[in-house]
Amino acid sequence: MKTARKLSPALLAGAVLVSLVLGAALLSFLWTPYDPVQAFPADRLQGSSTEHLMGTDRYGRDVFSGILYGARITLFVGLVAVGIAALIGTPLGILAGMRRGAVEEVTMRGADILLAFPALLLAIMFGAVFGAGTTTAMVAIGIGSIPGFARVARSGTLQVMSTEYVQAARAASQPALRIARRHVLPNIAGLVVVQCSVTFGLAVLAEAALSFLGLGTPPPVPSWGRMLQESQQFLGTYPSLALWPGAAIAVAVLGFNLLGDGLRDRFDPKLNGER
Amino acid sequence: MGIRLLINAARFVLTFLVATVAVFFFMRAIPGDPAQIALGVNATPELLEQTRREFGTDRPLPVQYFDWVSGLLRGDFGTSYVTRTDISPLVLDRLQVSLILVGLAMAVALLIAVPFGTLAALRHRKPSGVLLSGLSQLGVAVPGFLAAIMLVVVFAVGLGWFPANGWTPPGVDFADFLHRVTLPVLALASVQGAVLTRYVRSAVLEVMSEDYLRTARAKGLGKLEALVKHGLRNAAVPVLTVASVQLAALIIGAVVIERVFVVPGLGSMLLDAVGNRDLLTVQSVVMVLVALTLIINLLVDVLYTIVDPRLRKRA
Amino acid sequence: MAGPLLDVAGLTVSARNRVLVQDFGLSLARGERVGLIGESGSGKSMTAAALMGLLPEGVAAAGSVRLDGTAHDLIGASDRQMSRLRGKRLGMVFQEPLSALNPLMKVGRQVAEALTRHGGVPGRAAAQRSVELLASVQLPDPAQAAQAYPHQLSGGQRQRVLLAMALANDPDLLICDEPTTALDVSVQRQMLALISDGVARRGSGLLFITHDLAVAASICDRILVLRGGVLVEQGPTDEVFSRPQHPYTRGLLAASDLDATDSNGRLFTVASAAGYVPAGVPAGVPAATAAAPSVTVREPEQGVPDEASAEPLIRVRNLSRTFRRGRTSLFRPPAEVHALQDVSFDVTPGQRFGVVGESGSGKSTLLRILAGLDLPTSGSVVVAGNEVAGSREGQLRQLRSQLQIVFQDPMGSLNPRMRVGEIIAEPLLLPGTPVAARHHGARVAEMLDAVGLPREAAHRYPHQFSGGQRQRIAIARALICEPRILVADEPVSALDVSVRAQILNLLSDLVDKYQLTLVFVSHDLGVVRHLCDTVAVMHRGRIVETGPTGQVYAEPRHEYTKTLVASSLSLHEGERIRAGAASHPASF
Amino acid sequence: SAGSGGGSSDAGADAAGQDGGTTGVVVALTGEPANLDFTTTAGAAIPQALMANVYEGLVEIDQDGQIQPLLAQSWDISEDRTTYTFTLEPGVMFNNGAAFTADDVKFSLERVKSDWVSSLKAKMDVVDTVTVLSDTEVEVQLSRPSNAWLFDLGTPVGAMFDESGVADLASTAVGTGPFTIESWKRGESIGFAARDDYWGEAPKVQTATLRYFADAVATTNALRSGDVDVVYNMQAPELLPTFEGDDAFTVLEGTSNGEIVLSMNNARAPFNDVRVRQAVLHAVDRQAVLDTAWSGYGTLVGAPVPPTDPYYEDLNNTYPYDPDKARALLAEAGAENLDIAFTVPTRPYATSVSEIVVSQLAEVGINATIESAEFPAVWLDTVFTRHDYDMSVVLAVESRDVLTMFNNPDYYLGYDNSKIKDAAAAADAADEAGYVSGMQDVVRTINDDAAAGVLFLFPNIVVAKAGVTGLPANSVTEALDLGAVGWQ
Ligand SMILES: Nc1ncnc2c1ncn2[C@@H]1O[C@H](COP(=O)(O)OP(=O)(O)OP(=O)(O)O)[C@@H](O)[C@H]1O
Ligand SMILES: Nc1ncnc2c1ncn2[C@@H]1O[C@H](COP(=O)(O)OP(=O)(O)OP(=O)(O)O)[C@@H](O)[C@H]1O
Ligand SMILES: [Mg+2]
Ligand SMILES: [Mg+2]
Repeated sequence: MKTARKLSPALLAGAVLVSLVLGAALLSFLWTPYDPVQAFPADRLQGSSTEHLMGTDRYGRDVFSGILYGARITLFVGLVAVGIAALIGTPLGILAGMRRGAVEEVTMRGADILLAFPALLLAIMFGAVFGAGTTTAMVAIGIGSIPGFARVARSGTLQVMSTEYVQAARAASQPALRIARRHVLPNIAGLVVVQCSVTFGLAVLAEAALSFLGLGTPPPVPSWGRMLQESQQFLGTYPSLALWPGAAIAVAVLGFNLLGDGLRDRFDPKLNGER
Repeated sequence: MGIRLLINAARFVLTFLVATVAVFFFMRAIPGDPAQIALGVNATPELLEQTRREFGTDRPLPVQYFDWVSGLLRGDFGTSYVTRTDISPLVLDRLQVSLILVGLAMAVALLIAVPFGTLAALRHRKPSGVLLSGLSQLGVAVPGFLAAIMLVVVFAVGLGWFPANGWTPPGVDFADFLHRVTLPVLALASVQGAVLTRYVRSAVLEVMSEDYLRTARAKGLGKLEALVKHGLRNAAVPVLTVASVQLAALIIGAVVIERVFVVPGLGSMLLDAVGNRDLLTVQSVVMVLVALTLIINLLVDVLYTIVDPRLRKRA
Repeated sequence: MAGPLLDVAGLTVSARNRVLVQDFGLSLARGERVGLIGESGSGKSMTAAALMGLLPEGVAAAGSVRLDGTAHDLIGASDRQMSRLRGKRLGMVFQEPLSALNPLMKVGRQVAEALTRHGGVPGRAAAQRSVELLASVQLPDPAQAAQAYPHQLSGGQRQRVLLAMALANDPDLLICDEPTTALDVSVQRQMLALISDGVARRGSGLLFITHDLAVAASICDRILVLRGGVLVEQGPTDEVFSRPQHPYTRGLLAASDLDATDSNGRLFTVASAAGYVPAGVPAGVPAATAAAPSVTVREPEQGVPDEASAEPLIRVRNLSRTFRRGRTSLFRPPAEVHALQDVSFDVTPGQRFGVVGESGSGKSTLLRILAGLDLPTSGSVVVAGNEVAGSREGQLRQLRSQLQIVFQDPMGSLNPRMRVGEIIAEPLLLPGTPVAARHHGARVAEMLDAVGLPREAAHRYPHQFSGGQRQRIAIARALICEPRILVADEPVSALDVSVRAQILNLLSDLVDKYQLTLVFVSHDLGVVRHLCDTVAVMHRGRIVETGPTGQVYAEPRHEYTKTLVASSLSLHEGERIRAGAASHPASF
Repeated sequence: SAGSGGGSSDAGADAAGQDGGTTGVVVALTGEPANLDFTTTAGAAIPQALMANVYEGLVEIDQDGQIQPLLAQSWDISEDRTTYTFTLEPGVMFNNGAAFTADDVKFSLERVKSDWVSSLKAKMDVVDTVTVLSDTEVEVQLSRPSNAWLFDLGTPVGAMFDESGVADLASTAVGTGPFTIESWKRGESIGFAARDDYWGEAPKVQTATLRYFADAVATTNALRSGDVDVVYNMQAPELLPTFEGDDAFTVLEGTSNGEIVLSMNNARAPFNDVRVRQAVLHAVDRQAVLDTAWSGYGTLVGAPVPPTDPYYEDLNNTYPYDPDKARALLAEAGAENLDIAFTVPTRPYATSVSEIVVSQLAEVGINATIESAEFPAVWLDTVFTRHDYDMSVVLAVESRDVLTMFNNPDYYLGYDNSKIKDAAAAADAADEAGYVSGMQDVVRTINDDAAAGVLFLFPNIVVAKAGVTGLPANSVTEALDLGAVGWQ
């Protein structure tokens, strides 16, 4: 039973990768090899060396320090955006799927409008009202990702609601909230988890794109997305500039995806036979 | 039947109108004066005044709104501040391009995602399955523009098999269209396919241990075959949902790909229009998107009940 | 070459940390019909699944299974090799018909697939043939039924679809896992005849799993008794049933006798069977005649509800429910199924209202409407003072807090992601239940005891249980909060006789203690007779007869009731039938 | 395939790339014209495409910044430098078949005042009257002498229009230039076809196509894959090293008019103190900025005057990189540990520049916080219109724009022009020599006041297939003159 559950390799790998990112973020509060912001033009565009583990960028800044520091921003952006989207979108979707009729109509059409609404406009609007910056960008991204969650949650809910175990619960007069929590949510959790991990990756990259439009993390604060974006032009000459932030993003996204997969599979009792 | 249609149409129009209000006032709330941008640096107050009058942005907001909406309902999107021409043909041209691009890409993405996701689920314990899902995760982790640039570098610059960029409408020269559309479609599809793969895997895992698959196998179907013939349809609803969300989001979201491959799609049009505060154009594009999204999602809701007859509402 | 058709030796099935079946052996000749009986959860289904190579994930088999004409051992054969046998030479009817059908594929296609699969039949012919097959399993209007999705069919109809599927290719070995649990007695008889006919005609082998000893007696030449995963007894049917060697077998026989009670007036279970004295030993005694005494035992208690009958707890008037099935063609209107037509009856508090009837006659539909899960097309249903028809979810709340339902399909009604303990405890979460949160665990354990499940079952998930065990989980959930009304749809159909007796005893206790009002659907006339004071007989969506149980059984008035009572099987009768298998009585 | 131009059919270009026998050229650009009407729409994209190719002026500015005759064969300037008499080329036709005459000159010059919606129109304010003397002679009376005016005639305000061709300027262009617009695919390309009735030297190619790209990487990819022949005004110098060593390509590094201006709000603290501004200029290592932000391509200039301007002089040494001096100046001004906001428009050059500048300012104790401002919308609003900024950076592309920037206290720089106002007017009215020396004085004054920093002059980088000839390396006005472009 509860003893000695075997961790799935995906879960384990995911946990390791995510803790790597988390570790980097935490470490950056205490220590980075160099100031991640300060430019040293004389040292620009160096390859990896003992001095600069990952080399330096066009400003002569230490890429490794940037990666450490950027972990903070990346984690922050990804988690908050996903958090906003999932915490608002999923309940709305479940609500729409459970209460069909007017409630469904209003939430889903609202979601449709929001879905059609380019996140860029949201970001500009938020930037105008609250001032551009990391927080604004991730709130805009988060809100922009709500419809995805709502639709995914709703479709899952519709299917769950047609099962007999939900009917049994309804027949037993279980309140809707409890049905949502105990029956619907666990059974759509797999999809929601995947949606979270996918959204995480998209959010990190969207933040970079917004930064480029002046709507995200302002320079010189390093965020992985922006480091990657800025190295675009150096792909032909200094590919390693893109490599490191690219790899960092991949590690984070991969980590959260693996973690998501692992959790998903773990919460699927049928997959694991007896535990 | 007739009444149902009417109700649906009414819902559609109502939603659409709500969206017009949202979009209109949203666009007025964001900073930036179209006249100022049209004139650029060195604008003078008099010129600004004159330009605003010309654009009609000096009128009270309700007047502007009703003017716009009444035009919209007549199918007249207004005149762009930037191009100084009718917006409708411009938007429709771009829309056509985007729909072709995104539609093809989604089709290819599904062609990638369904088999790969199914295999990844089927072999979720085996190394090959883990590899497959790992690959799809990498696909999610690779930013679209990087994928696009890689494709260009390898297949256009390196091997010279395809042009690096550009667009030909299929009606003009179909062979050239195919030639040019391949790389952007692949770039979009590889990322979207990777994303979809994850959902397919999850959805297939969900149905994999269902009893009816055992029944199918008892009839003599192989494991994979049973999954394909009986499991996929049961897994289809969430995948359909995600694909529809992606489709709606991509019509604009393909902008990165559009830029790399210089495809004149709706996304880059919107981006430019927003940059120029070409308000009427932005509003028109967004309304086209709203209409599209509504249509897509209504269709998907209908598809749900076709895929899963249990979801039919009781009359 | 005249070896047995199937030779199983040393078959062991184990889950990660438990052995489910141990050292099972069986040699089955062509034309032989072997019955596998045993306690619920004893490993019958697992054995069958192991033979088919279709064990669930996390469960593995060892040993050897040889099928005549196949070079390789079926254990350890590749999926490829097995899929060539399955459906063609090995046919199987699964235990739970409701979850065994693909919910998104029309049943006709599902049957046709079995035909086309092995190459023999081209698509069009297969569609044709599948309708014939559906007709052969007595589905009404088979052409239309072929166009129905599984959820549009009744439990018994789905079970017959599965049977049609298994029979499609005339397999050499037919494995039937409780193939008639959802069938009324008359259809059951026909299906059994169909199965044994086929076996006789083609000289194929039959492995027949059942908890119904009468059924086993009527169809099997040889009986294997499984208990706790171990074969405890086997031998020719007559011998096993007349001179059972193992105490467990003896217990089973005792428990199957619903006419016999122990000193406390309760049904025998395997545990209490020591005191059982078989009534009128071997053959020749028609069981139905012995109905009177048990009904009279109940007579005094029946008086109480009758007095209060001025205020019926459930009042159904002119209830109709019409379903539409998908169109068969674009041009014809969708077919209508009149699942309920003009049904009226009253149930008074404390009454035990039995519903019997033909498979597909609308029993489940009726219960769903009573529970407010489905809305009638017309008519009125008042339950505990609440009008069900046309009321909204919120208004149903009060009704439902007094009512619990047990569905016909136990698997589907259990949330696959909740542990059994949570599932059973769920009704306790409702406000107004007397049990404090910290006692939930204890209460769950109590209920598990009461339905004969081990306490550790609380920590496992539904899919890790056998069909009968799941059914008991559903019952435990329904009973844990001592509802005022219990609406139960075939709640004991998958239970072996001993456990069934235990459950029936439990229900009787609750009726006595809490004045539980019971609406109880069963195809098993014996069970209804034992438990219910009133019975309604349903036929084609109508109640054709109602009245006190004893009276209806003793003097059936309607033609259908007569057929029903006449087709009811008892153990001894079953043996008689098998003896004259060639000339079975066609019941209609 | 000749004549179809555009993105869809580069067959001519491809063939050209291979054997040099050649009828067309495809040029990649970034920044597409929104419409074809530069009389009402700002920005360099429209004149870049149309000036010199479709529209021509009386004069043109050559690659060295000199004024050369174009539609005017010659001109006389009166003693008081207020009356210009132009003698026009005879036999010039607009591409709509109309003849180009002195009437068109009058029409065009007067139309600037009446119909143009652009502050550029102010450049024609000095024109008093335009008198047609004959079909080929026209006299322009200025209200005061102006050296700048003749130069301006070589820029878009001097473009010659046909009276019957201005009805739909946004989508049709009627001019006297060597090309006509053959096709225009919005969002993609403009295709030109050479005119066979062109009055001057015929272009070397039959067709020329301008293809528009969203970013620089895409342009170079297109060049490498053979889709385009030339990348003009390449915006990603980081990509150049891969072309420079490659025989298949030629790289031209010309100059442009584009100065990267580090603007400081002269009108408010702390930059209303000249010492603080000077400190900033000393604190910024412009060579390092050029190296990091633009890979070392570009020209260091000390003031907003490109070397192609007649009054250019090397002022690079006024504010050498000297952090100590900067700190001293700040201390003197009492502005140690300064906190300022650095409003950076969302353009790649601005972002790159700002990151290094911030770092350098930090060294001398100026703590600049970058605030991104969406360009153009937000930047125009906050910085340009409302002057609500401390420091900003922007590329000023107009030619000869010193006075536009500094001779107007209401301009966003907020520079108090009392010291230069008269000198500037005098210089404009003086003869050519006086103009040069007068302007030099003005520029020096501005420079001494450290009114703004000019970080570097944008390069005009052109990368082309090896066989392409006649490409204008310098971008002196906005125009991209395709008239001489051809194949070896
Ligand atoms: N997936 C599983 N993992 C672990 N144990 C299981 C699993 N499925 C069933 N079991 C256990 O295996 C035992 C045998 O189950 P099986 O289904 O063979 O019983 P059965 O004899 O068919 O009973 P019934 O008559 O109730 O259907 C039961 O105790 C059950 O709890
Ligand atoms: N959703 C539905 N759509 C169409 N027809 C339906 C639907 N549900 C049930 N039916 C039909 O209604 C009739 C009554 O079904 P019901 O399930 O009530 O039968 P039942 O008496 O419970 O039978 P069984 O004993 O076999 O379970 C059947 O003929 C069935 O095919
Ligand atoms: Mg079983
Ligand atoms: Mg039923």
